[in-house]
Amino acid sequence: MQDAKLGGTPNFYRAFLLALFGTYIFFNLGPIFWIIISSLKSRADLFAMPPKWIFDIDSTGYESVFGVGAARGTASAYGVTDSLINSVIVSSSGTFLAVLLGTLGGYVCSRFDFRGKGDFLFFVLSTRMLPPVAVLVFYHLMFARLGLADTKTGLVIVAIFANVGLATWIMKGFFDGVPKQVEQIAVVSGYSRMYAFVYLVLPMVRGGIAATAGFCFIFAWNEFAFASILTTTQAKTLPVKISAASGATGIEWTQIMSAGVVLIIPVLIFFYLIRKHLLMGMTFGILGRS
Amino acid sequence: MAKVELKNLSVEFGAFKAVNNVNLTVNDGEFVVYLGPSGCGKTTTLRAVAGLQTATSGDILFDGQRINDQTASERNIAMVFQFVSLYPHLSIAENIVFPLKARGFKRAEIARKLDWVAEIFKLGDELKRFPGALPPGTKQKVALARAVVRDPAVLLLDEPLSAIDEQFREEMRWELGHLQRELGVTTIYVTHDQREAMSLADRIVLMNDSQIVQVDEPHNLFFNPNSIFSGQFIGSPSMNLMDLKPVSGGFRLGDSSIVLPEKIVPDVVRNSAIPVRMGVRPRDVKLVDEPPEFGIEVAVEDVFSVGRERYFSFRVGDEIAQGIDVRSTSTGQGRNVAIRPEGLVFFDSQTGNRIASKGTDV
Amino acid sequence: MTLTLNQTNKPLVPLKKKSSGRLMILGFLSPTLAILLFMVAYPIFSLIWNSVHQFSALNLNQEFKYVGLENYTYLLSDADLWQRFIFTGKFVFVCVSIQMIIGIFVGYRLQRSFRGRDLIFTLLMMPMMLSPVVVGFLWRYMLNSEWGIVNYLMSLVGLGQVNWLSQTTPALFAAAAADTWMWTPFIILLATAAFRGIPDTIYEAAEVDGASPAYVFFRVTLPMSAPVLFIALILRLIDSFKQYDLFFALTGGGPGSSTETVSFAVAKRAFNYFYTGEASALAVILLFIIIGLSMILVRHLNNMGEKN
Amino acid sequence: MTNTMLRLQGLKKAYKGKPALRGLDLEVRHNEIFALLGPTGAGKSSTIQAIAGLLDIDEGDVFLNGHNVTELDPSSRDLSIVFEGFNLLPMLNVFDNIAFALRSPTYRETEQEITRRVQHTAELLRISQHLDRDVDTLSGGEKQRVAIARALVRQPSMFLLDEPLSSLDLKLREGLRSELRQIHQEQNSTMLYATHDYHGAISIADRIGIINNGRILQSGTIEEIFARPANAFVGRLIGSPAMAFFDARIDGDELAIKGCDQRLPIAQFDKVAAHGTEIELGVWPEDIELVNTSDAGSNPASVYAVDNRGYESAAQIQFPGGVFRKVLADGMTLQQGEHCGFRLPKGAGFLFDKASGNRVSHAERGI
Repeated sequence: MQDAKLGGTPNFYRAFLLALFGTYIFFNLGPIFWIIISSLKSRADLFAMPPKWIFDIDSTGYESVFGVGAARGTASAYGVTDSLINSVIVSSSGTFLAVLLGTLGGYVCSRFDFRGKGDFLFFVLSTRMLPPVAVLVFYHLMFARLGLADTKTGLVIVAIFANVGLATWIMKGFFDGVPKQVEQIAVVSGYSRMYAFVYLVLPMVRGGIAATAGFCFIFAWNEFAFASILTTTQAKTLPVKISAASGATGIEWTQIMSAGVVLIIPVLIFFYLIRKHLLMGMTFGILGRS
Repeated sequence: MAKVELKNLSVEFGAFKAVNNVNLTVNDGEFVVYLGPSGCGKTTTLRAVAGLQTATSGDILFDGQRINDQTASERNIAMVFQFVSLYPHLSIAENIVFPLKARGFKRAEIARKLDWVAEIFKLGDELKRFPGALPPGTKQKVALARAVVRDPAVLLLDEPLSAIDEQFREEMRWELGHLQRELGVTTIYVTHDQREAMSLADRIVLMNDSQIVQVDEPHNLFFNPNSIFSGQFIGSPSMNLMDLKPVSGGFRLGDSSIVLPEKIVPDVVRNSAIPVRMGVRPRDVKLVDEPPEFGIEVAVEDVFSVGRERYFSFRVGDEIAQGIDVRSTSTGQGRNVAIRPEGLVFFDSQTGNRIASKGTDV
Repeated sequence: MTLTLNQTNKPLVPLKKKSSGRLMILGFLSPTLAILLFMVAYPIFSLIWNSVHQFSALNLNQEFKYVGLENYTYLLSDADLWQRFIFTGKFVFVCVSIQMIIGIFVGYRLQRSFRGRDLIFTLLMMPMMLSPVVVGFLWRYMLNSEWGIVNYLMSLVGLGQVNWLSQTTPALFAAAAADTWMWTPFIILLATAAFRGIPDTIYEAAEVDGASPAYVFFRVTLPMSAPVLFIALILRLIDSFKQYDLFFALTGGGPGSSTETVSFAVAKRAFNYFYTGEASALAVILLFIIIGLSMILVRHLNNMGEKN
Repeated sequence: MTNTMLRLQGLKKAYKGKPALRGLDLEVRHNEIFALLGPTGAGKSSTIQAIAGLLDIDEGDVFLNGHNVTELDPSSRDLSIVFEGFNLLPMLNVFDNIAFALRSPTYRETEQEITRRVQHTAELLRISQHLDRDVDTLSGGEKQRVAIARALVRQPSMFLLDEPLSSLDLKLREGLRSELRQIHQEQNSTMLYATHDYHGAISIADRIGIINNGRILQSGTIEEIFARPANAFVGRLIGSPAMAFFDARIDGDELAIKGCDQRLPIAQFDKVAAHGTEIELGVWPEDIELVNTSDAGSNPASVYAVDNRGYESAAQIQFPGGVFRKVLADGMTLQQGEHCGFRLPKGAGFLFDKASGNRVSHAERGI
């Protein structure tokens, strides 16, 4: 970090750079602020031109999203709760299993040099790179044949496959941060290697496991492509439910805005919890911890 | 070349006083070494002179001119850092001329200076290679070349040899000593290794707890320490220290039963009431056959060799003392040990400061 | 065999044969391998097998005719498909170049510490965390030519009204704007990591050498962060090439089919027209492009691993 | 029960094609402190890891107290290890760190026995007052003392110390080294001490093994090494200042030395195995005599640099054939650039083959 005083750059040049930087911050933060505001507007205010800054809060959007209050039992009850529950179940169980597998795989890849380790890591990393639509062409057939179509178990398997690669690489990054001497000291002192892994190394990467779980949950929670094609009614997740709102009859904007906010709130909470390990999460732990 | 003066220099990080009211003058062309244990403020002082650390109070003068407000690049200083600070993506030659290019020197000037430095540092085909492929010793040599190439007013070195293998360290020490004398640039060198300080410095600034303890030439610092800290920090193996308790007819060593004759102690110590702690270097403690004029009888506990020198150790009360003598070949009771009187120094055990020594007065 | 090692014949030490860790390696990796074989290897081989056949998912038990490379030749001769590749290429080029420039600039600005920097940095990272579907709808709402806020703000600063979603080129830039909004933070993150990876002593050495900030940026900071920035570039290329969710919500592929990416083309053939054989062939082509890009990434990661 | 505690035979190990150990043979006797001295990357750490069983070696055998333990798991080799940097488990406090091994299935003791031994060892290393502190609040010196205490408390058959002190200040290093020596006497244990620091090695070890690119060049007491350096590399590593080298060639029954007028009779070198190959003469600096330029048989030279160390001073002498360093006799002072002469002693000196570095002359030399 350059903290020491730097040679002066001309003032107007510096002001121009500051203005550019400010514009970007507005461009970045504005839209999130805008969706939260819009989700509280009535239908009329949504389409007002010029856009309204001060308006009276209107909860019709959220009522129809949860099928409560004025919208209970009526046609406009859009009822997002069951897809919300599906999303929670699929994301959390998928994350738990992906992190479990990722922790085991990450440890072995961090500690041992074995034939085929490079190929395994590439194979695991490639799961993150695969275009969902391409593999879906076959999943569509496979899931139907195996009776997994439109089932939560099917989506959980997809969630594990989609996130185990990320979890393995991030956990490998965290395990690389634990000095190898920890196990060496334990083994020379008469303990078994498994003891060292469970009782010494794992407690030292508790933060890493939490961060990995955070990332996997966010990606599983936001997943749309697989869910939209592999589910019809029973296992529909929230993102798929929202996309259905833009059906033939035009777009129900109040419902989309409210449902959209419901979708991003948990993500923002999780994101805040794991912000310290952001770099690890987004770069598969390659660029170390900062 | 420049004369560097520090006047009541202090550097504080919140409540912690890293440098506490330091006053020092480094003359033009002099090689001064800041020596002291980790965390004594020596590196912070160096960084303040370099301009990488703003001084909380006090003045830093180059040739009488106050430069506190100048940034590091305006101060015409050059610095070699502890962990090699070469640009990994530039070749050795590009690394060396980087400061010249950055300040817009002309191409011909740059080429001329590069040849001059390459010749001094005997850098042949390494010039085309990249830092990553070179051993730490050569890398620091290149860092030194980069510092010297723009003949700075002051050359600053922050423990440049501590990250290098022992073998190359001695090699680089010789190279550095020779180079500095040949170029005559004012140099300030920071280290915790007292061997480096003794072999390189015109004058050593011994620091502890953010303050200067003693400033002197290596020879004087070795033979005339001004405090217990100075006596113990300089010299390897470190000085033996024993309490002197006045008893009838002489002084008892620590809580042992050994009594030294009165005349071994100078008069100013003898009639002062303060408790005294005596220091003697292992080199001044020899084994002799018959009881010497100034000597004691002890049981030699351990005998071992350090290189070509033979060490023996014996117990005085509960403290262990050491001597160096070619004849120390076996342990055993009732051995006579002679102490060279001129080597004795006496300290006030409360303040740790020096009282007059036998030979010269403080 | 019992062993007393120390002459003071301490209690005998129980002897255990050295386990070379092979058991642990197999045990820990097998579940992951199982998932990957079932969900990656098996599907890819099946796709390749299907891509040389003519059939439809609607009536599987009927004809499953072997047609060799016919599907591929048909696809490669389809003019509209080439349009899809060109559009996707244009989209990737526009997005990645804008995002790299803004990302590096903002990353560099964020390197100098000022009050609230860490808070701003965290807030700026939020967009890439959101579901592309929500982002798509949000930008569709903001870019609406009648009541969209974007046109309103542009009119405030005197720029004309743009019909964002109903013309081809504006739709491309609308999608690029949404993608840039979502993924520039990723470049900012990696740029910051790259700049922070450079030790302070290098900056101090450059300052002591009298280099101006601009000279340090172009001669030291950028060259030294090149490896990490290259990784950021490759990751963005891969992600933007396979973009589907954002387009689904933002333009639905419209106007007409002008903003349909390659992923759209695959989805349309597989799940609208159910030409499953042909869709499998296109899927295989898309897979090989992505795996090719991933190989460049991994090879680069390995030699970066060696360096530090 | 042979008197050797550890014997390594033909150890070979390569990491991805890069050889770290190239057929290493080593013997360490009971109750001995053996120093493994060599530059960074010479294979010290690989050797220690191989002895502890933490490294799967490609070839060779490890014998502990006469038993072949090559295939034995590290947990049953009854060794303890102290590393250079990381040693203490952060989740345990000082007491539990020291008692760590005594609670393992292999070396389990009763809790009273553990408390007794931990307190005794903590007193020995003067860290009794830190027993319930957290590990990360300790200073560098204190951490290494705790690591040494943990290694001691189990009274293993052998201690392996891999550069345990090189990250500490010079003063701390000297203090801990002499304490290690005392502990070694009281515990009659066997210690293997790996270091790249010549002063560290000679001030602690009974015998020294010089290691370079994966092979032991020579092992013996410091006197044996001074008397019969097996290789030019040993000469360059040992001694402060190290051995002086002069290019030379055999001319009839005399040795011609590059850059010197003086010639030495071949007979003084006993049998000389090399003929026709490039050789160099190695002389311990203490044996070179500095004289005035006018003295008989003196070779002309000049002072390249001066290094006064307080109690003694040394000079780097430059002559047409090269450069060497020498500690000046008491009272003798030289200035940089001053002219002087030097004489090579009749008795001392060794001939080395320039290419392999191996010694080719067989003259003995007592100190």
